[in-house]
Amino acid sequence: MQLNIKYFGLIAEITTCTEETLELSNATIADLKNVLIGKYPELNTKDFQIAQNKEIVSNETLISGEELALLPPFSGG
Amino acid sequence: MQLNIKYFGLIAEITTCTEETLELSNATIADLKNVLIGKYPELNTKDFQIAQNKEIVSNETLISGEELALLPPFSGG
Amino acid sequence: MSDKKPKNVFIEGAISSEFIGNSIAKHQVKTNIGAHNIFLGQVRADNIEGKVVSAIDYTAYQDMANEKFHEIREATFEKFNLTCMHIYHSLGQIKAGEICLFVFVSSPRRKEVFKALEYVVEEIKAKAPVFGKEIFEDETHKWKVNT
Amino acid sequence: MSDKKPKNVFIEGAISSEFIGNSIAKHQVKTNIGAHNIFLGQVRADNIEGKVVSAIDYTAYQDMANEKFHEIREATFEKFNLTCMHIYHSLGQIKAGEICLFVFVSSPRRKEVFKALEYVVEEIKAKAPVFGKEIFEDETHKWKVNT
Repeated sequence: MQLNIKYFGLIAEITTCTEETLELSNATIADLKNVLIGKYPELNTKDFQIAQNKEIVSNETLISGEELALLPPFSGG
Repeated sequence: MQLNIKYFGLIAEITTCTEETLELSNATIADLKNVLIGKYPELNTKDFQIAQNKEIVSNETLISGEELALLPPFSGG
Repeated sequence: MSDKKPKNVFIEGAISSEFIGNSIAKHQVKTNIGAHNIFLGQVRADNIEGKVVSAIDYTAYQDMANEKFHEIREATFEKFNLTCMHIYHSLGQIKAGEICLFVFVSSPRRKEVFKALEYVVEEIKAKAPVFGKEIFEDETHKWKVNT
Repeated sequence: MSDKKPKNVFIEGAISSEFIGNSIAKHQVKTNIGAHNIFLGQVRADNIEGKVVSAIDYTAYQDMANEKFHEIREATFEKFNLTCMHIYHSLGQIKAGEICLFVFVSSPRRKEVFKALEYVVEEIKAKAPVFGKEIFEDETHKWKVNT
């Protein structure tokens, strides 16, 4: 399954892109994190949350293949 | 002693003036109230506070002869 | 940043949105401010026993009120970490929909402004000798009481 | 008076004092309003380890943020008796002293606006995926974290 992943703020600085696609099947959010930390080891030292379909999800959540995003700590306002 | 008394809002409607002078000696605020209610009986049915020198005072306070004011309930803002 | 002499808080007539906008603009040079909080009191066209309020006519015991506003300012600066504070109150006839009270507090941090603003507004309502006469469309009136 | 579709809360660049003044003016036809409460977030020239912040560059996950702003709006109208509510957030580079967040709530009664405004601002800080990059005078930067 092809995943579309968005990166923001500090996370986008580490990945050096704001969006990319990855191939991953029958995976959970935890699996995705492992793949991404493998690709971008610096992520391991950073705080971030993952949103799927614009909702924050936890490690156990199954990936449904729709919009995913890595979000560093919020600092609006 | 000559007292200078100011009236505001609803109270000034009852007294039909905004300021007047009264002669009263060795008196407390309670004495002043009695004199004023004698002069303007309708005051007896109304809520008001008295300020002396721009501070709210109670019935027992001795009148020092300076600025006195009858204040109906506040409704600023 | 508190000053020691009572200022005149009263403005003749309604407080305009331009006045409020200008007041906000003046704070942009104060780059230690992170949060502003503004309260505006607006005259309501209340329906009271079948009659609609068209305006409130404000009068005040101005000398005492300015002293009370000053005491409120001083107490607020004591209690909260504020950079600045402004209070303006209208006198005279203010139509329904117009603004009659403008309270503006600013601080480096947002937590302070929320607490400070509510404190100031409640103190004004309770302690400032200001009197509002609600004028109805038929030109009768009723003296307002704060609740 | 809540609407069902997410609006776009974002504005490119700083929020001007004229924009805020105009927004206030538009409410003068709503004569059931008695109290407005406005929160403004202003960029601080913080000194961080000897370097001074000259601007914050805001980016956001806009689609998610607009959904979150919408959810916050709906929840606020559920909890408090408000007549209306407006939220605007800046994107892009906002200089120290400029305004980057404008939250505006109005109600017949003052007690409601104080509680509602603080609720909305805290919810925005906690739930809106907006990211501020503090730019120093030497053009280095640091990612901001809300506290």
